[in-house]
Amino acid sequence: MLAPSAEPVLTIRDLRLGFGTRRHQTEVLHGISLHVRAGEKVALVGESGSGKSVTARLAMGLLQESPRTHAIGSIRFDGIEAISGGREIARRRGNRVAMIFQDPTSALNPTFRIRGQFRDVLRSGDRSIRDDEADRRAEAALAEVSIPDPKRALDSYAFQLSGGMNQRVMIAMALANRPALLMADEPGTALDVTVQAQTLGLMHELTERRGTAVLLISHNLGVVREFADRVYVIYRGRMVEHGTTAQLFRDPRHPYTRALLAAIPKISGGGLPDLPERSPDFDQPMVVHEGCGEPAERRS
Amino acid sequence: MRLRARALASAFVLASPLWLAVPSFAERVLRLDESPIGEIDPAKATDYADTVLMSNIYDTLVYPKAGGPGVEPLLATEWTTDGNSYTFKLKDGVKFHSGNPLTADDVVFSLNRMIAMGQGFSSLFAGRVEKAEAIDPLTVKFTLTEPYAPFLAALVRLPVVDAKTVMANKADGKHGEFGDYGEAWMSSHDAGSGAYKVESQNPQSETVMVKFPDYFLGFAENAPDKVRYRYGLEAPTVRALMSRGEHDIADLWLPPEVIRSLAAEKGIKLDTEAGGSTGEYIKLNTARAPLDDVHCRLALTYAFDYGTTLKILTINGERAQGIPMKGPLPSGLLGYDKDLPDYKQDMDKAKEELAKCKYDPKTSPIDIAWIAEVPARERIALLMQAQFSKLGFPVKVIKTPWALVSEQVTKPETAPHAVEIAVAAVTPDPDSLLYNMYSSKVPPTWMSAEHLKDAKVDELLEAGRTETDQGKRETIYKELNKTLRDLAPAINAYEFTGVYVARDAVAIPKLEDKSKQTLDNFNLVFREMSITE
Amino acid sequence: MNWTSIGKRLGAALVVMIGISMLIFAIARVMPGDPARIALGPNATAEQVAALRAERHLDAPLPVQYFEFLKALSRGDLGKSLYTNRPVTTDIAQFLPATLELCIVSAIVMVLLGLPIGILSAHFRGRMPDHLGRLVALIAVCTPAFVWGVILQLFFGYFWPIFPIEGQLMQSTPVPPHVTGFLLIDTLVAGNGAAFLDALYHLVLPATALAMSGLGQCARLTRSNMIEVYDKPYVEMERAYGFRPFRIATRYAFRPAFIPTLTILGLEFAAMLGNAFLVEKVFGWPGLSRYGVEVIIRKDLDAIVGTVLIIAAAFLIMNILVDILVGVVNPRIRLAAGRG
Amino acid sequence: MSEPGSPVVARRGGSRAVAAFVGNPLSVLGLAIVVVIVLLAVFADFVTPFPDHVGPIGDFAAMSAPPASPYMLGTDAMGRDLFTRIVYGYRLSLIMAVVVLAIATPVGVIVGLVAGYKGGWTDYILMRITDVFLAVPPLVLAMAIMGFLEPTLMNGMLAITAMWWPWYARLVYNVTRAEAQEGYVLAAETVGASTLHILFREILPNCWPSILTKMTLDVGFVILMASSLSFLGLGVQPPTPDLGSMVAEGAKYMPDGWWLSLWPALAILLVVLGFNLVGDGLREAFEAEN
Repeated sequence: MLAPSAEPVLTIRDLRLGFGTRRHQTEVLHGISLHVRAGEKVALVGESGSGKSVTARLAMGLLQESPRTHAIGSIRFDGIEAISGGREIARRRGNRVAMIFQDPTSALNPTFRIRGQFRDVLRSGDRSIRDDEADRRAEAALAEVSIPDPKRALDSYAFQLSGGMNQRVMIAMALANRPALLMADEPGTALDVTVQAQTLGLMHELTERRGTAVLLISHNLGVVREFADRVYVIYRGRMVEHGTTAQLFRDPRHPYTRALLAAIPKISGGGLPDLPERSPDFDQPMVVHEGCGEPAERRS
Repeated sequence: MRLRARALASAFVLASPLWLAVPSFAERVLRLDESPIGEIDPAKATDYADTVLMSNIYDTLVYPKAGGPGVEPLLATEWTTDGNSYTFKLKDGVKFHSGNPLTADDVVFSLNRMIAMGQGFSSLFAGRVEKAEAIDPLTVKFTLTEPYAPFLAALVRLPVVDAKTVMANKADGKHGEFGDYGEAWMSSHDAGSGAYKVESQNPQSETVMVKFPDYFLGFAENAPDKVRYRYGLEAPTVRALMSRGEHDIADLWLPPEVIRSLAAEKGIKLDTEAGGSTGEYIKLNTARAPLDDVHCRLALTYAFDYGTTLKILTINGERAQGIPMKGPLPSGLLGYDKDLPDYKQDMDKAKEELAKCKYDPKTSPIDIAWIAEVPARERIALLMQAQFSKLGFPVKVIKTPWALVSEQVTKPETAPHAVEIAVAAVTPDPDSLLYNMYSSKVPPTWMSAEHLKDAKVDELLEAGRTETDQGKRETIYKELNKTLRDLAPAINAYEFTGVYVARDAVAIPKLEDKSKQTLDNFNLVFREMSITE
Repeated sequence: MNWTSIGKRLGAALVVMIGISMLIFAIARVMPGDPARIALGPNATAEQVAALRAERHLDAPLPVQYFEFLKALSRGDLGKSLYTNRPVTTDIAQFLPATLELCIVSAIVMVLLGLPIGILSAHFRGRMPDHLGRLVALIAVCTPAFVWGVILQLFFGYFWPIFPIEGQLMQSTPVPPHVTGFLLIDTLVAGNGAAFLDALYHLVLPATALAMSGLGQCARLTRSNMIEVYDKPYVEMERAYGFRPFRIATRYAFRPAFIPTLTILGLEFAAMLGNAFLVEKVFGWPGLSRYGVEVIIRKDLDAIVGTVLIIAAAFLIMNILVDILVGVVNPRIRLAAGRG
Repeated sequence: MSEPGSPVVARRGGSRAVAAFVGNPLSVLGLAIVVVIVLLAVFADFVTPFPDHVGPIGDFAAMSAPPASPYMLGTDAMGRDLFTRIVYGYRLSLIMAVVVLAIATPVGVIVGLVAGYKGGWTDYILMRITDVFLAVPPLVLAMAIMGFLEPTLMNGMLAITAMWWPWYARLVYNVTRAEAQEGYVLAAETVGASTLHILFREILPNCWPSILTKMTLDVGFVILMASSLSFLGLGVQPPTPDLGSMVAEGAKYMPDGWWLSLWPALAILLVVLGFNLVGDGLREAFEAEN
């Protein structure tokens, strides 16, 4: 675990998000805050629909373009403010921040070979990169994720490769530009359990080696426990508990977290946990574990 | 509107892309149009466009006489007849476009070809000419099966083709040693001796002709070097091309409104072709109830609104596309009787005649066909519908394409009760008009949509054919004219007087000099025209 | 798409062609009126009519007539047109290129304008350019081709006369020697750049009028397919990896959206062959469609049968070409075929 | 329109569809256009200023008069009020569309149902026949048929119907093929329901939304097709007012008589647009319902 004193790469403060027209909005995030420090691995845990994926996408500036989303609060990433999206955050996508998806096969364009997509990924890091240089780097990146025949993989379409291979390709793409932060949105949930475990291991190893910070979004506490240094628990658009992985698993304090933990299936992975019914207890105020406060606001 | 159109026309010149500003070299091009299609094979030619093509690409022994009825020499220098046979002396030194000299053998070949192919105007000769023979290279003799006065006039419909060229281009066909008589080849090439030769032929869009410099009669000083005869242009297209100065002579079928607005533009003039040989007839089916009763027919002739019809055809104070008729014979043919009264609408007389008719109008529906190709006639058809309905007839108007009308009218059962058809004398002789329309001997065609069977009419028609004395013939045709007026097999609506819209820069002597004007359709002689810029 | 499946498609097309020939032949023969009489013209005698009836087997029962027709067809003989007095095949050979040229240029206009409108609409979904694009597309779809022809002529031929309103070339432009019959190609072969531009200039209004309905349909389809694709995970991935929105719109989202669009574009091209009838009439275009109208009005049997068969064949060939093209564009089909 | 908070309304069937339809201003605009045109057509005798101009002749003193009082849209070459004739043209167009669809839809539906459900040779033969009709551009087929028949209203409708039913056959065929494998159909088969029952009671109801949407759109497209035919001179005969022939006739007087063809042309655009907007709205509404 890195020293908690390292600078945060991502700081979200009091983020609120409404969907809908200007007059008729439904609020889905009710003022959440979180931060990820350089090289740190943070997990954001919650049921589907709790707002965890939306938070990650907002942080990357992916949702703000739509006239039907209205975000307020603050999202600071890599020294810029990204709450209203825009060019600055867009420029950082793919190189300063990257994302890994639930189903790698459907996240790759079925009508283009991997090669072309990989070139464009590399181009988001270096606009002037030549094709042969890009291909060389792509091959190296694929070799790094233990793909046996990188040239052949580059010349394949996603539907010609296995899910595990595609996941490796995704990881290679995600890390190709050496991002400061990697968003992993339920990585590999669509794959079978052993492949999922393998690729998670691979991701862990590579990010560790490069000091890449990770924000892991998951409903799977087993995975979180293996992977993360620190955990946020989110419930219906509100943070309910925040602590180090050790603190949280040893001493879950919020009723919702306790319910989640109680529902962990005995074998790691394996589908959705059997979650409890909604309970008024879950609306209790947020619990923050010792030494886990949000960093002080700093004008820069 | 007019002002704006002109301003816009000049705007067009400015807006016209540079690459189109091709400098025009000294070539004089004459551009005119007609409805499709343009047939250049003399054995198939029948229509308006075809006639113009024939007059310019080919030559005939005789040509319709300028300034009056009858014919004048063209390829023939002189002729003799004994009533039963005709002998022609040919002009020496006439050359075909191929360079071959034109001889009596070519004349014989042309006649045989036309009769053998059995299309076009072959009916003018088939069965009437017993034989044609070349007496010597410049003398040709026709022997008829019986005395036939209109034969000489019919020769304006026998273009002479170059036998050697045709035979050199024959394909396999049903005419024995003559193969297909060059039918396939002749649909896109010419074998003529006329002042212009065909450069390219597309029957649906245009025939391009160029001057034949060796033509035996020579050319006007500024005669066109090239002629583009285009087919099937829509009225607004012609109108736009004319006002942009991109067209020289418009076809005859523009609606009066369009002619009127064109006439008001600068650099555009109107010329009337009043050859007096085309009648616009509302042909009444005399073999079908209720019009098999002469009184019902007479009722319709009185109910017809002649005044409004002429008003519809009027272009301006001095020009109209029609003039009143006094009987079935138009004004330019032998037998026309200027002393007969004009037709006039008279509803009282119409009702009087209707009372004498054995049919009850209420239960006697009347079908009026309107030939789709001529839009101006819609108005007249609709006008008739309105007037005849006033007499109590249930009236239906059906827009029918010409091809279908020409087929329907051949049977009394299917022929409409009334259909407006323009019939032109195809030769400068009244026989070519009236015999085909009213003789009960002729198999039914579109010309005889009336299906008239009348002994007295038949008798007069035969007399007119066999009589060779012009004075006696005139008396016969005058009587025939009067008889037909009383029998009312058709409403003689008006005499067609075509109005050409032309650019000022183009002089058309045959139209502009009354003494040179000849039979309708034979006036567009390109070599006599001049284009001055 | 491999040879076997192309062969299968051709086989099916042949079955359909035979069906069409039977259908059109039957319709043509049951119509009222005597084709021989119409053929020979008003001045023919009864004997001539009877002779022609015998020559063309018009008195034989329908199946025999059909058999004779097929026999002639196998020799490449479609009979004789009464309208032009020439063999129907000669007419088709002369008039078809002008129609195909018009349709192909229209198809290009349709794609070049329809796709961008659809892409822009989808890209700006729910915003002003989208509303505008949808409205334009809808109006384009709802207006018959002849109305476009008349309106374009009125506005750009008369009120603001910047385009020619009829024909294929200016009268002063020399017609290039006949090589392919396609003026755009023949002018280039003749090395006459000015004539090429003139031919292109004359195509502007008719091709636009003809393209409109397909253009609208193309824009609508592209839009809806693009919107569907925009919701796919791979587009989100591409955005998350910083691909330029323009590049996503024109490349990554476009290609998958274009595959279903392409299938329909084939149909739209076929519809153009039909609508060409209207446009050629308005613009005096000397093509097969105008010929078709004339022969239909004149009940010119052989010519009608020939024209309809050729247009149906063009339609079927077009559809097969589109299938092949879809196979080329869609790697799934291409690779599957390669393996099979 | 249903209020979000009123459960009574919300529970009633189709309310979500109604809300989706009414919520789209374009659909409402389309409906307004359609309603106005239908009302005009139905009450043509009362709303047109010169109802007798529907006949052969009008005012010979005002032939081809430009738009001005009392002829607000101008007159045609026979001196007839264009507005009057356009309204009667609408009446004719709507009658044609309704009759064509009333024949084409059942024919197509039955062919599609039978072919889709029976399969085998029935399927093959019926669908190849359908293909034959679909393989000729619709306008060309209708023209060819019209060319052989007398140009009357009845024949015009016949020609258009002949080329219209295959589209319904195709549509219903595809739905039937999918539905025939569904559990409820198999269930009905096992309890021994008759084929007729299965076709019309079990499968057909599932096709209705698509059929209805298509029919609405097609009212516009039948009018478009009919006007195209009459533009080519293969439609209804004068003096019956017909929008397509009005454009064709008027086009002969361009550009001086621009009103002669421009108004009828816009009239066609308006009616087709109206039915298209309603059809699109219906489709979205049915989608919202599911």
